[in-house]
This record gives sequence, C-alpha cells and structure tokens, in this order.
Amino acid sequence: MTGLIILMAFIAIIVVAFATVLQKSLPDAVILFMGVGLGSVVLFFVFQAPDVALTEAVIGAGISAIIFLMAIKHFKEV
Amino acid sequence: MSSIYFIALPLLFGFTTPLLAKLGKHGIAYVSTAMQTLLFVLALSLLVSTNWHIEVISIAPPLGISFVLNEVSLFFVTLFTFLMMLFSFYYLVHRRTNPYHQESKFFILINMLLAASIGLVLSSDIFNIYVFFEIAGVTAYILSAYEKTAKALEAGIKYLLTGMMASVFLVLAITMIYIYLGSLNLAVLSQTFTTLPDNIKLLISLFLLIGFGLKVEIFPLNFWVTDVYEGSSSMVNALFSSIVVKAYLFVFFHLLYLFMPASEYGTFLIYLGAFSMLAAEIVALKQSNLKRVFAYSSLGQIGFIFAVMASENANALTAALFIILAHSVAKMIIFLSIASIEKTYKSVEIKTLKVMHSPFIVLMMLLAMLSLLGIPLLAGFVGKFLALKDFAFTGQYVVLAVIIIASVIESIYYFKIAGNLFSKEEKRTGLDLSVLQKAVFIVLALVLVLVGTAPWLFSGFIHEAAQVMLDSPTYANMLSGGLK
Amino acid sequence: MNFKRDISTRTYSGFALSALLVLTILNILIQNVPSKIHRAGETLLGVNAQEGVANAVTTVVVYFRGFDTLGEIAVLFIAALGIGLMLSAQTKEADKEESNFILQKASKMLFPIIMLFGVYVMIYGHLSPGGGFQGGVIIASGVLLLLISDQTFEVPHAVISALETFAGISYVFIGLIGLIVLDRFLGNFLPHDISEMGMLFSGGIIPLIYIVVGIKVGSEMSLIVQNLLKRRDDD
Amino acid sequence: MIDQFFTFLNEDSVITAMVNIGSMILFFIGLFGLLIQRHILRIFISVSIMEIAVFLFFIGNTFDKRFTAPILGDGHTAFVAMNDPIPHAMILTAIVIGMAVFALGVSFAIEYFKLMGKTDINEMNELGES
Repeated sequence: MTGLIILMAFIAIIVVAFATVLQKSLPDAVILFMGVGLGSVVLFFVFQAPDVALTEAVIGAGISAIIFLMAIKHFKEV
Repeated sequence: MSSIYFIALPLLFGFTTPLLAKLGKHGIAYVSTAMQTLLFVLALSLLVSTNWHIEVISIAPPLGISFVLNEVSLFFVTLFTFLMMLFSFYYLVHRRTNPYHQESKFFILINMLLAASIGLVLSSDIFNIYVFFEIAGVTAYILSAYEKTAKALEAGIKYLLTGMMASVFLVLAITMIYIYLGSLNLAVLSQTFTTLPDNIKLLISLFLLIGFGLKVEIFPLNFWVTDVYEGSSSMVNALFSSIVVKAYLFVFFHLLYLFMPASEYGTFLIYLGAFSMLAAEIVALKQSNLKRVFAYSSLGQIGFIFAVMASENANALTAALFIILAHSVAKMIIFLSIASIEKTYKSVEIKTLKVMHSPFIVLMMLLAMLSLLGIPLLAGFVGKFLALKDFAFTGQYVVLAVIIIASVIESIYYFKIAGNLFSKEEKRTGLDLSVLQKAVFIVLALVLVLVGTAPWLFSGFIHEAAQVMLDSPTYANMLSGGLK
Repeated sequence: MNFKRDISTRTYSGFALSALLVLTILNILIQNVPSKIHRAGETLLGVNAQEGVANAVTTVVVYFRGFDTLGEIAVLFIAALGIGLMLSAQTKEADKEESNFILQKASKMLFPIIMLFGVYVMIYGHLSPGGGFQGGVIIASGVLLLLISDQTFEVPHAVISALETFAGISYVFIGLIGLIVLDRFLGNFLPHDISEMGMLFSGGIIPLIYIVVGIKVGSEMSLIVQNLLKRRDDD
Repeated sequence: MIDQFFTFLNEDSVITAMVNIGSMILFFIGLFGLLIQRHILRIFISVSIMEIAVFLFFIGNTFDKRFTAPILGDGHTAFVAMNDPIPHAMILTAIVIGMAVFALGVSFAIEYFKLMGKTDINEMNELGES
C-alpha cells in the first residue's frame, strides 16, 4: 500500500509541477505551486515524518503561496 | 573561556536592539562598537594562550554540534573581530554626516554578519555550517540592497538569486552526505568520506563546489560578484571583501582538506584559481568605475588565494594565510577610502581621483595598492613571495607564469589609478576626515607595514595555524575525543 | 519571428542542459543504492529518552541540534527586518474597498479558534507532531485572516516588538544559563525525569524553548505578512 | 496480477528507486523552469520546486516503511523501531529558512518593481558596463 501511495503521489506532484512551470498565468501558477506543496505533504506523511508534513502544510503550501499572491497583487497583474 | 560568546553576544545584541533603541540616538552605535571591541580583546586574550578548545552544545561531538577553537580558527576570529571593530569606529564618525536610514537595523545586520562569519569558521557540523551560510547570505543580501536605489535593489536581487541556487545545491550535498555516511559531524565525515564509491564522491564534491563556489567567487561562478559590488555601498563592500569571502574561503578549504586530503582534484583547483586570477585582472583593465575595478581586483586576489590554498602543503598555506591577512586589511583601507570619496564627491569614477585633494587618502590608497601588488616591506609581499617560492619548489611553472603575468596586468591598472591620484589638474576642496577616522586608517596601515617589515613576529603563529589546518587526523581525534 | 526563435532556443537548451545534469545524477544514484548503515539519528533515538520528551523530533530540533534552531530564528529575524526595511513606506489609510460581510463576521469568529489551535500546537510540541514553528505560523495565518477581512486592523507594533525581543533574548539566555550551570551551551538544567515522559510538564527546558521559538516565529511571521499586505503603491 | 504489482511496489529497493526517480524528475522540472523563466516570481517558484525535490529525496531515502514516526504514543512506549529524527529536524530547519529567503526576495522584487516597473530579470541591467 505504501508503495502505491508513493507512486501515485509522485505522479501527481510531477504533473502539477510541470503545469506550474509551463502555466501562462501567474496567479494560476501560484495555485498550482500550492498543489505541489500539498502533494509533498502527503508524501512526507507516508514517509513517517508528521512534523515535516505539518510544517510543509503551513509554510510550504500556506504562507509562501500567500506571499506570492500578495506580491502578484503588488505587481498589478491579477 | 568559551568560544560561544563570539557568536552568542552578536546574536544577543541583534535580539535586544529594540530595547537598546530606547537608549537614545547614539546608544546602539556605542553599544555595538563596545561589544565588538570586547570581542576583539577576548580574541586577543585567547591568542596568548592558544590550545585546542572544543565547545560542546547540548551533547558531545559525534552526535551534536560543537565549536572548535584552534590556532587557525582563532586566526580568522581575531582577523574578523579586528576588522569589524575598526569598521565600527570608522562608521561612528561616518554616520554623523551620512547615516543609513533606520540605522539600528544596519547595526543588527553587521553584527549578525560578524556572528555568521565567526560561526562558519568555528562550527564543526556540516548542517550547522549551512545554517551560518544562510545567516551570512541573508544578511549580505539585505546589506547590498540597503540603500533601496534601483542599483542597490538589483544587486540585492542578483545576490539573492545566486545565493538561493547555492543553498539548494549545498542542501543537496549535505543530504547526500547524510544518506551515504550517516553523520553530519566533520570528524566522522573526515574518516569515512574516503570510503565512498568514486562516483558518489564526485557528485557530492561537485555539489559542494557549486554551493560554496558561488560564494567563494571562483571563476565560472563569479559572474554576479562585480554587479553586487557596484550596486552596494562602499562601506558594505569593505565588509564583503575583507570578512565574508574570507570566511567562505576558509570553510571551503577546511572541508576540502578534511574530506579529500591530497586528492587528484588539487591540481585542477590550482589551475582554476590561477586562471580565475588572470581572467579577473584582464577584465579589470577596462573598468572605469572604482568599485568595479577593486571588485575585479578582489576576484583576482581570491583566485590567487584559491590557487595557493589548493596546493595543500604547510608552506603554501602559511603563504595563503599571510595573503588573506594582507588582502583583508588592504581592501578595508581601499573600500573605506572609496566610501569617503563617494561621500564627498558623489562619484566613484576613476576620473574623480584627479580632482580629489587629500594627501592622506592618497597615501593610504597608494600604500594599500602597493601592498596588494606585493612590494617589499609591505604585508602583501610576504605572502606573495612565499607563495611564488612554493610554486617554484613544487614545479608548478605554468601556474607561476600565469600568476606573474596576472600581477603585471594588475600593476598596470594600479598605476593608472595612481596616475589619476597624482594628476596635476586643479584640485577641489579636500576630504574632511576626523581624527578617529584617520586613526583607523593609520592602524590598518601600521598592520600592513608591521607585517611587511617584521613578518617573523607573525610567522610562528601563522605557520602553526597552517599546520593545524592541514592536520585533519588531529582535528578528527580532538573532536571525537570531545576534549575540554 | 526572431523573438520566437530566441524563446524556443532558450527552452530547448534549458531542457537539454537540465535533463543532462539530472540524468547523470540519477544514473549515479541508481548505481549506488545506500546500504543500511548506522546513522547518527539512531544513536540519538537511544539517548532521547534521557531528556524525557515523547517527540524525538522536538528533542533533536530544539536540543541536540539547538544551535541550528537558534540560527534559523536569526535568519527569520533578519528576513523580517529586511522586509520591514524594504516595505517600510507604508501608508496608514485604509483600503477603500471593503471585504464582504460574511468574511468579516466569519473571520472574527474563526480568529480565536485559530489562535487556540496555534497555541495548542505550540505547547504540545514535545508530545505530538507540531511545535513552535508550526504553531507560530498558524498564529500568523490567523493574523493574516484578520488583516484580510478588516482593512483597518493593524498588528500592534509595540506588542509584537516586545514579544520578539523577549523571545530572542530568552532563547540565548536559556542557552547561557545552561553554559553556566552545566558547562555546555543549551544544557538541560531543569528537571527532566523519564517517569514524567508524556506529561505536559516534562522534558526540562525543551518545551520552554519551543514555546519561545513559537512566540518568535509567530511575531516575525505576523510582521512579514503585515508588511507585505499593507504596502500600498504611492503613485 | 494486481497483487503482485502491489507487492513489487512495496519492496524497499523499488521504493528507493521511486523516490530517487521521482524527486530527481521534480528537481529537473525546477531546474528547467529556472533556466527558461524570466519573470522573477516564476524563478522563485522554480527554485521552491527544486527545494521540495531535495527535501523529498532526503526524507524518502532515510525512511524505512517498517518503522514508525519518531514519536511515542499509539502503543509505542520505547524509542525503538522508529525512523531517524535527524532528517526531519534538518528539513524542518531548511523549510523555514527557505521560506524566509523567498519572502525577502519577494520584497526586493516588489520594491524594484515600484522603482523601475520591471519584473523580467533579463531587463534588470542597471549595473555593469554600459
């Protein structure tokens, strides 16, 4: 079961990450980047690292995406 | 006496600044300078009674973090605290007419920079080195962007982007080290690193080279340096050139000697350094901006130090430590002079020197440039002479030739600058330097002259430091023994 | 046309270059599968019980590798300082557009719950997953919610400044007391009996440090978020 | 057939291989993005992806699926058969540091945009020989 989750999560992350890099619209790219963070949260949880998963959830997927969105607001590109 | 104070006190200063700000307008400046003086006195007092001191944090070495104070780290700690103290004294006067905005933050930043540089030198845990690497990095990005002009911000962004790349590769290297060797302690790693399969070793050293190479400013990875120097203020450049880079250089070669003693990469690194020097000096010829000229000159000198340190024997390393001492002091003089020139004439073009009227600054800059060139009776000569002698003895004639050619090129643009200094054009009003600022310059110049005329005063200690730095088995034994 | 060709050259060469590097790395990695070796962490797990903390990650983060955490707090502190320096020219006037009614009311109700959750995560850091960093960031996200919903809301600057100063100083002082009492920086000088493991008051200085870290992280993050959000373009 | 596939996926060597390949592909995506992007925020995002790849690579390589998380509770009363806590601590530190640096970079970018109105790093050429 562990192996299957790891495989699925990696495939999902890689697809989303490619979409992030190739995305034309910047806000969409940031939202997709949050998706990469959430996928890695799942993986950290499977890897028996709940502390890291919690940190990545609040920081990697949460605050840093918000910081990016705020920056986009300043760049007036919404 | 504990080595932890060298890091804890600046950190504590940074954290307490909001309280100290209540002491009045000058409170922070005086407290900061007093603390740096205290640290320098502390370092001097340790110099008298040098022996190994291992400071344990929480748990004994193979498991936890510890700070190693020996001859070579003490050499760097003394150098850094000395230069930082003089910098602060200089800034005490400079700030009266030309303070940075939100000045208390500037004091926090320079003290954090000092703590991080000392931490890089003292730490014996590779992940802890990464943390100090990041503190020094973040501080340096903010310092380069401090003036918030377009140029300064661009310099900050460029510095930050390269720093981010460096840290990604450094983390990758550290994770691979932990995966394959199961430890982060330098003593353990120095014993087990050679047992790795060859290609893994190559990969890890490549990542470490990319990670540190970006900070050490070595040839293919130094594309960002001159832009950062041009964008940042001259005061900050003095710190970058004489303190931060030296800390990174030490860490890079410390890791190299520990992980791969007498490796086959040594020759490659020597050539890398020598050609780095040559390339930098050639490009420096075409520059018209003083900051850029001396940024390229720094790159050249660092390439030279890199080549000498990569030779990996005690004599060469003694030479390298002498060059580091001479270069740090000389670059401090030069960038502080440029700062005072910039303050008065609002320009850093070489042409500005023609209209400058200040025999004192002319004398100081001339002294520093002659020392960088390696003229006898000045500090630069000792290191350069020893290094060239060592290259000749070990038969590295190509490197010897490259370095001599580079030095000749270096002398050309120094003479160009000197020509501008002595130009007969009409002189405008002179620079006003206070007594304290002049004293700072004179102390720095005295160090140059003293090291140059009486190198035997220092050579005993420096030679010992060089031997200690090369002696990785002793380092490993001391560290794993947890000697107190 | 020329521009397009330029873009595609850049794309292809970037693709080829990064693919080459990564394939080399991958090739080497797959040839050398790491063998089961004894890692330092397993030894640390063994001695972990002596500190009387149920969460071994917490022990490692704030105690065995405590200096990393101090450095990390310093990085966060400097970054917050730098952001404050960069974006300092704030205008105090409120944004003209009001956020909608539901967001305003809901955030007022949610804020205490988020704070409570953050404090819980912070205080139970030595017993369950979580701790100072996570709790601090959760608190900061609660502050962010208030900032978004209520345009007139400002983080009380004096309070935050006092909190971060207090937290920073206490961390270094706890370390220095350890240096004086036990002759090593960050020594665990408070009672940490193994029999108390799993209780709220256990582990000596470890939960204390993590709470201090939480306060520091929470205040720094709130400052960062406020500075980034409240910045208005002057023109 | 499907059961065999599941057991195959659960083998240690296969998990390690998946972690290595997966995280390196992610690293490649980040590096690729870094090389082709020119907008400063997109570059930050690409470097973030690279960092996530490194973290996954590290945690994935040091974990053992037979062991539990290094926390007591749920019937575990001793620190045995647990995963290594040091990687977790290191990654915790690295995540926070990475976030701090990004926030700082974003603030530089905002300030630069306000002064010059540019977000493309190729157009940032105030410095250098003109």
